[in-house]
Amino acid sequence: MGTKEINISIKEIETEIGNIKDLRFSVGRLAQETWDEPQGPTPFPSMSTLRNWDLTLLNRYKPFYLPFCDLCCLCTFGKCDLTGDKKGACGITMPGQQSRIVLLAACIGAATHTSHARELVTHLIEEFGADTRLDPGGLNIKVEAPITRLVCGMKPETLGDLEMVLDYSEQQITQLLACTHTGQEGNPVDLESKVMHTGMIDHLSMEVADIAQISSYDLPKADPNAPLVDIGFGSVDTTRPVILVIGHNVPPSVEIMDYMQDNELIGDIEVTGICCTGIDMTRYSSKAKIIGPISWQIRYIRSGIPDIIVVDEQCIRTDVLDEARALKIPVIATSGKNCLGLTDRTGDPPEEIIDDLVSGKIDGALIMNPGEVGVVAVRTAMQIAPKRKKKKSGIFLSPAEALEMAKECTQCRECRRACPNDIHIPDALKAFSRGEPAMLTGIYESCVGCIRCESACPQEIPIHSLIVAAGEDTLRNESFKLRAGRGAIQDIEIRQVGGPIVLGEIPGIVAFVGCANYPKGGNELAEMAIEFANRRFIVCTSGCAAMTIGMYRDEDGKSPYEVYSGTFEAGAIVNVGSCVSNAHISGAAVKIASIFARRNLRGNYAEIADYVYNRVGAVGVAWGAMSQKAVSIAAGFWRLGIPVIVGPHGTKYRRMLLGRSDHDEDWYVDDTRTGEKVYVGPVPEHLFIAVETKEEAMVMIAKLSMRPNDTSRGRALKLTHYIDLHRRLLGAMPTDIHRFVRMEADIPITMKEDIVAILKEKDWKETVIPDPTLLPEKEAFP
Amino acid sequence: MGTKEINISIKEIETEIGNIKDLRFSVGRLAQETWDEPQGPTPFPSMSTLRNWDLTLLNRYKPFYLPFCDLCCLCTFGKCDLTGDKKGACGITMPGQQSRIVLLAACIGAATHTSHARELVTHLIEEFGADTRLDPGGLNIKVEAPITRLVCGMKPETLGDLEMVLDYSEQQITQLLACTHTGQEGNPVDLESKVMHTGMIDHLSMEVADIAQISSYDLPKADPNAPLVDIGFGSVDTTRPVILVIGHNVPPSVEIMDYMQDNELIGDIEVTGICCTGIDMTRYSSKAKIIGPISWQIRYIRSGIPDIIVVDEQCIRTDVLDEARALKIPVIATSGKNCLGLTDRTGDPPEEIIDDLVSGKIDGALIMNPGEVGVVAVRTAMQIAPKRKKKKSGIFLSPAEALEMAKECTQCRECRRACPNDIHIPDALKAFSRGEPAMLTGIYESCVGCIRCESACPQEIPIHSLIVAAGEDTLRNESFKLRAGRGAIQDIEIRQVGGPIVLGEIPGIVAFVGCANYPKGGNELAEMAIEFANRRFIVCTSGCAAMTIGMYRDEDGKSPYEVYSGTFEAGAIVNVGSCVSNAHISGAAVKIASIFARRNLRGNYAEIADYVYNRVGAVGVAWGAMSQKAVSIAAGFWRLGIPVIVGPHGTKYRRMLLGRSDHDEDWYVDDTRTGEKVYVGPVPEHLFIAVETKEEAMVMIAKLSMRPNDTSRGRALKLTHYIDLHRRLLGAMPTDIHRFVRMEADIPITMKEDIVAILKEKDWKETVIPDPTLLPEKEAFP
Amino acid sequence: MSQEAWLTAEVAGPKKASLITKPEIADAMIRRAKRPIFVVGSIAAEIDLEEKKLIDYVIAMAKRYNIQVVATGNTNNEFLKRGFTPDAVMPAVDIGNRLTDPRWQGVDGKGPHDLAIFVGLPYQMGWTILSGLKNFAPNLKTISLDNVYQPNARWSFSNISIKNWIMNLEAILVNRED
Amino acid sequence: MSQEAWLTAEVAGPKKASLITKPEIADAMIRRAKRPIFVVGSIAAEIDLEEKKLIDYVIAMAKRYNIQVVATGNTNNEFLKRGFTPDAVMPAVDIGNRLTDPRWQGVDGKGPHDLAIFVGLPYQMGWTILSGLKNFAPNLKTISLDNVYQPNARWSFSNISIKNWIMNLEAILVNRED
Ligand code: SF4
Ligand code: SF4
Ligand code: SF4
Ligand code: SF4
Ligand code: SF4
Ligand code: SF4
Ligand code: SF4
Ligand code: SF4
Repeated sequence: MGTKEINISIKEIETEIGNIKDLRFSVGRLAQETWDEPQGPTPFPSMSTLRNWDLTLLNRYKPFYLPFCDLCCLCTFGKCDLTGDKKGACGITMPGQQSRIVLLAACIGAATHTSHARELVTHLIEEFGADTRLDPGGLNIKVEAPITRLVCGMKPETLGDLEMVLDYSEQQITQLLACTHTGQEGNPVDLESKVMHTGMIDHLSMEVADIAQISSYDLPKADPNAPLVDIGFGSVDTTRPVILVIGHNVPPSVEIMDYMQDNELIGDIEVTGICCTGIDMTRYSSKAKIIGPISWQIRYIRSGIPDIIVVDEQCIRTDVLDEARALKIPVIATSGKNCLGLTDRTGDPPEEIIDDLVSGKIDGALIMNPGEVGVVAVRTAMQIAPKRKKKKSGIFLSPAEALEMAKECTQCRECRRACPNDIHIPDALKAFSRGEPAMLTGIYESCVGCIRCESACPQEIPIHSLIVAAGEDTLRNESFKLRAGRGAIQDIEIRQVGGPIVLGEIPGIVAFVGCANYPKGGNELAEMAIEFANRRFIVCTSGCAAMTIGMYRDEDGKSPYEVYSGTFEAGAIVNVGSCVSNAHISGAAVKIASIFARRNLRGNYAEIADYVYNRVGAVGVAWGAMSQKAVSIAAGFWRLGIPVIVGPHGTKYRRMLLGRSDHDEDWYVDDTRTGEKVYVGPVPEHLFIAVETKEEAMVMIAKLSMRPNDTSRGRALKLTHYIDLHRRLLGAMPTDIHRFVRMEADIPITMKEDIVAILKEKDWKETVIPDPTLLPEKEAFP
Repeated sequence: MGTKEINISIKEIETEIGNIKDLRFSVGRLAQETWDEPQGPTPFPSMSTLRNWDLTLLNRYKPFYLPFCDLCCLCTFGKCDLTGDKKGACGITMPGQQSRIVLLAACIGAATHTSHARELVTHLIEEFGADTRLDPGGLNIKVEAPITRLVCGMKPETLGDLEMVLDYSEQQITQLLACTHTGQEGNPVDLESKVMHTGMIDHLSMEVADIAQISSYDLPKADPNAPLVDIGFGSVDTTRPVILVIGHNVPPSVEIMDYMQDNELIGDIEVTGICCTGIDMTRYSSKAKIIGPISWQIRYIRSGIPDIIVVDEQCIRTDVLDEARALKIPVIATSGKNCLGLTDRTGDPPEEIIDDLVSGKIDGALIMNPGEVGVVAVRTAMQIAPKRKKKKSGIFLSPAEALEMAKECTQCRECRRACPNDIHIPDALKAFSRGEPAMLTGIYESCVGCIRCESACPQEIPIHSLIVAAGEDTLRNESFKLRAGRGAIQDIEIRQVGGPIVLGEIPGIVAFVGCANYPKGGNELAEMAIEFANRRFIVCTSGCAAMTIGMYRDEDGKSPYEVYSGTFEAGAIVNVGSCVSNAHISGAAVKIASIFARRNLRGNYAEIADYVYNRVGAVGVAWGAMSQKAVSIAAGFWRLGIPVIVGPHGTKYRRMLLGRSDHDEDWYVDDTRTGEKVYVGPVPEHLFIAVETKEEAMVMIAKLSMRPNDTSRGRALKLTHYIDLHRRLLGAMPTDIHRFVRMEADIPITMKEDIVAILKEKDWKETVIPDPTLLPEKEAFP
Repeated sequence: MSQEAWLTAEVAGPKKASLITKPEIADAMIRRAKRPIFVVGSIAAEIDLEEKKLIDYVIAMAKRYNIQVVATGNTNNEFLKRGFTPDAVMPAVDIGNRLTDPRWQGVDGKGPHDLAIFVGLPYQMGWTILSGLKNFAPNLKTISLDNVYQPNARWSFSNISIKNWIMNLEAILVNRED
Repeated sequence: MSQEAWLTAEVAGPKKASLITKPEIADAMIRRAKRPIFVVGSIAAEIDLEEKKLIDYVIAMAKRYNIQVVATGNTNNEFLKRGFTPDAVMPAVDIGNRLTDPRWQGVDGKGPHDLAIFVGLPYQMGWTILSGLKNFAPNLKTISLDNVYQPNARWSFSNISIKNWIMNLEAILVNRED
């Protein structure tokens, strides 16, 4: 559909409510139905509409709860001790409570993306008009908004259409959040179903946000050859005035760049970004530079290089103002969602604000008009940079200073006990103060920059600054290339890979997404991405993960984006963009069902999810997942039947969704050809699992890419990867091969002998390859 | 405005986008502007629009944080230790974290009311049509929706109009919730401002919910003489089939009663309710009966009296299904928000569901169509009741059984250590097993029925059942009268009391609202209500508090509602209705500004709040506040400048908003007559305070009812109450009288001598009575 | 003796009260304080300690050690009944709030308090207010003299019996007589 | 020795591991167990205990006590390098999940395990999985043999030094030799 602003004025009209005179009205949204696909069974589903589908999944993947606290403290009946089979004062049990917390986190995540989308769409409509056509991929994309079509049963054509989608998202989030109130839903499985609904809404809102900004700002439109842009601390020319933007909502940054463009300042000023605003800036202009993911905030601010910091929303350290103040860097807050306690200067004459910032009269200002931010940020940076020159030269602790500080350490270990990664700081400091910096330098790689160690140190040693000083060479050398976020996947790409994927001949789609809470540094992530690209998986990435993958150099000094294709094809590494671009990854899975397999998309969620679950070997990996958004993003994948692997910190997400490969009865599907129930093995074995090491993750990715629909050729290929990785990384053949071999033809030829032996030992019996579905009521759908 | 469903069909029309042919469309919402009040400055405010007003309040009432945990566990960077000046991995500080948790709780609360309102309005529109006129008070009410007018700047006329309000609420809640995400707002004061915004939204949605149901179901329309209805366990005729409904959303209960009506079953079946659905049922039909507030759930279910339990949403124990199952009572869940894990039977033939329930084939069913619930609940109850007769006779533990169980007690004290009220259960059981039941009987009164004691008991003694057995006589005697919730306050009532209130001559409006987490039983609440009614305050009440006040008997055996007037006037006890009816209390304060003082209401929040704050001596008391809804309700009062007192459990709400009476500089207002700043004393001294005992609460109510605008006569009257209560309950004259006496005429004549002596000692100086405002920018408003 | 909260679920976190394992500890803290203050809640007058009430010990200590007393809730009444006039009558959260303000000059206006002794508040109210002080009054020492463990105080008894409690309170009084 | 979580903030709640104050405690538990199982994480092969690695102690114990071994993460590799074949290779959460299932017949299919000995998992992963077991595997006993306090195990060392740790591990091995 499309919408039009129409103003109508009628002298007299006959209507069913009578005769109306002198009627004037404006029709904000006039539906022009241009979509002939028949409406599916579940447009705009309520939170119980898809419950049966969720319960089907949850029956296979039962939550394994890992309570992160014995208590509940959500209301003032509490705290309540929920250990074992105790109940809270409201009657809730420990499983209920854990699922409720997951739901709460997912609601926060989905609200964050939805609210971001709302702020963005409202701004873009103000700026470009509600009629602005959505165009995420030019002629290459017909299915412009697969998730929206799937969930809402509508086909958005203009920015204005997106408002309706957001109305729906907001309504659903409000309902879902209500379920977390004391004395509402307490059934763990129903709560998990609501988590999945929240995830679906999250992907919907992400899609809205990204197609809105792609269309309005002309970001790369499904472009496999989006430009290579600079990433890394070392890519910044520190002699110029430097603007740092942090966050996720790009309009203020766009205005900064537009102001520079209009005033011919491009090239005179460095615009640098951290987190997704960084990514989205480089989609807007390849002149912008990315510093790194979330964990680079402290090290970059403390370097003193930025002359002004502009924050919008999400993933911004809440102490950014304190850190900036210490170095006299002014801060501009730009969103009502993150005011930092600053005085609202929106609408004040820019000159006045700039004077106040440059003179140091104020630490910062809240300016909620992006255009004004553009002027103020650029001009303040230009005025302030010369004054701050001196500060910039002394950006790191000198070796002598560092040594002196390290000597203050009493080896009390409070820092290590505060470090999320249990990093051996005291040992490193001891070695450092003995003149052996190597260990401290090594820590630079695995430190996530949270500065909890500093908070904990009774000696008030600026530990993180010491680490960064020890890692200074590494940091200064951080200069890489990242392929700017391409946005959606083209219909033609889908058409080309659809067959091979569904038949299993492209072994899988693996998406590395999410935050940078890495257990041992980001290289592990890059290594995994490379491994699977080499294995001719389609590797997708976004957000902090996309940055991290870029911050890696091979022997030739090249970053993965310089080596691998950006086309959605086997062996590629495809950066879709920022966090909200994740919707293009789920969208690609959905489009396979629709474009390649010609299933009806419209309002037809369960059938499509069933299709994706049984046929599309996609796996999400959120190696450094940390946030509530990560929860809702993951949940959106789960509901589509796409499993998600998280790093070791992921057990703190309160529960896993694990299959039981040893329960044969769990792994039957309906064969739509015969109507029979067929055992297909544990594919995919888990829906949500935290793994311990990179090696385990790689084996798990290979394993979870198997699907019931794999052809024998496809399955043999997937098994090859699985067995090969298992042997190489875990040192032995896996012991569960028999569960994945359905017929002899599934056996990889090169391993035939070994496997046949195993199958014998395990009493393996041949079965058939069905046309799989988990939807017994499938026939009820059109 | 009003809205009309209009279907228009036009052959050809000229519009600005060209010539359109054969246009057919339906206009769902056609604005008919019928309100000539000029639009104020802040219709549909965003979360930063009213920030300045919030900061003004928060500058007087700075948060005093009472962390309920040293940790934050909101994301998987954590847990983070935030004690002292430590920061979390995201940079957040302890104050930021506490405010963030308050915001999260408020969001849950507001989402709950909003989602309830949405479900209700959607249902009512389906049933009665979007054109249904809003009519909360017939001819007696012109300002039909004061909060909606104030906040949104619109005048809703039909059910359909309310959808727009809810769209706004949902959008705001989504934005607010997003602020709680890791790495968003971390400034404590900004977070508190967002809490207030959430509270405002909450009142808006509550108003929507209540005026929708009043209008559609013809609940009492601002009726001071709403009928007296039955409340209490003892009022149920247990020989009849008994239906129990629990929750807040009344449509399923309405359908139950309609079905009974249609089938001439009224009088044959008892329909009983717990929590707000109970209240709202009695507003619909005075034949329905209320059992009691939230804490009566376990005792009533365990009595075995209900033959079927119907739950809708909110304040429902999550173990209701387990408790019911133990007594073979079937349960019907009716809301997607609380499915209890039951199979969805919506749309199945009622006969089949009834058979399954009656035969015990299923424990319960999820039926999301209220009409179907009506049929199934009534007919199941009728069929099952005769079968369950026997069970009902043995409803309580016999003295012998109880004794035997009590003897199992090993005095380990785990029960007491689990009891939120630290009740001396082991001592009582020891006495009981020695044949002295008095102490255990005494506990019946103060037990909030949470059964945490039972969960904790290693001997698995059904402690709560023992307490109820010991209190059996009390329970059986619980039969009182409650005045059915009247809904809104009439314009004429406002007109009559407006002057006396604003001048201080009616000493105050005190609203007893909220849940039943009482520290020492409900009688304290009733006693307070009576005390202030006797002192000719206007006492308002709602929800669980309204029930509790009704469950009290004076010497003549009468409940307060039988003794005191239901008119909004001095000396009355006014039950407005259920929790959502709270909006009528804030609405009354707003209407005083608009109807009595003729201030413009429309989109004019800050001016009206400033008016209420400085002139309307209203105080909220949530003696048993426990839920997240209580947070958002309180926050809505705060933003209007109405202080809220909570019971001792209230310190668990993470922070207080306390004034500093000793900081003279905090208590200046602008005098709009002279433009001067005038010291007015600490009135009201606190915005949110937990007090320890009933006595302290009463003194605090009297104190917080003072306002800068009080005339001398009004102030003298208020001081009389304050001093009198202080002397009686705390044993001495208060020591801060000098802060409340502005001129000699303020001194109560009867206490003149004492007070003058005090004033002398304190170096008191006379000041003036200003026309007070906290809005320096006031002149900017129209 | 252990550092377990009296109400099982009221676990505080990493920062927990040290145990008053013998009366000398409390005694020494009070002795060392320059401007101690007693915060006395409503339960002080309810608790029987053999022939006395808790509040009687409070009065004896306040007199002997010359400690200023704030009566919260309606405790003032009980003090007055016993012929003792507290220095201030204030809601518990109000005194808590003021104690976090380093500029506040105390109930007598003569300077900030350096030690707050809590006794007789409802458990969770004491817990939460002490939490406020633990986090936001770095220069204030706090003791709980209730017979239950208050994790958020700087020093607290563990969950001890009434008998043991009386012994301790008596000892603190006796110590002082030396 | 105290019951403080190794990572300061990882406070569990009221239900906390008892301390293994002497090797005999661990020894006795293992001795009493009918079907013990070792869950060995990736860090076991990283930690130096003087001339040995932690994993070497695990292997010695597993052999001497006849305990089945599950290798999580990529620990299998390290076992194999040392000529020891674990009984199962499984993600840590997978074995955790199965241990909560009273019908699960163990890695060898011969019946439910009654004791799980955790060692060498990343701290928070061990913490959370042990939390799952604490709450949902009432019939399973758990021990952590890491040198840090794991509050969610049934039994755990407190935060002890490497030296002390070695002493304890050696003692457990020696005890068994009797
Ligand atoms: S759930 Fe979190 S905030 Fe609540 S008590 Fe546990 S650790 Fe503390
Ligand atoms: S929500 Fe339930 S379990 Fe949590 S604190 Fe409240 S009553 Fe206790
Ligand atoms: S800043 Fe780095 S070293 Fe310090 S606690 Fe955080 S991750 Fe550990
Ligand atoms: S906390 Fe500070 S003093 Fe203690 S070991 Fe770490 S760096 Fe050293
Ligand atoms: S939200 Fe912040 S303080 Fe809370 S756990 Fe995450 S990083 Fe730590
Ligand atoms: S049921 Fe009553 S006695 Fe038992 S813990 Fe709850 S309030 Fe205390
Ligand atoms: S928990 Fe049970 S056994 Fe222990 S004191 Fe209470 S009633 Fe007695
Ligand atoms: S007053 Fe509280 S407990 Fe009662 S129905 Fe309302 S929200 Fe629920």
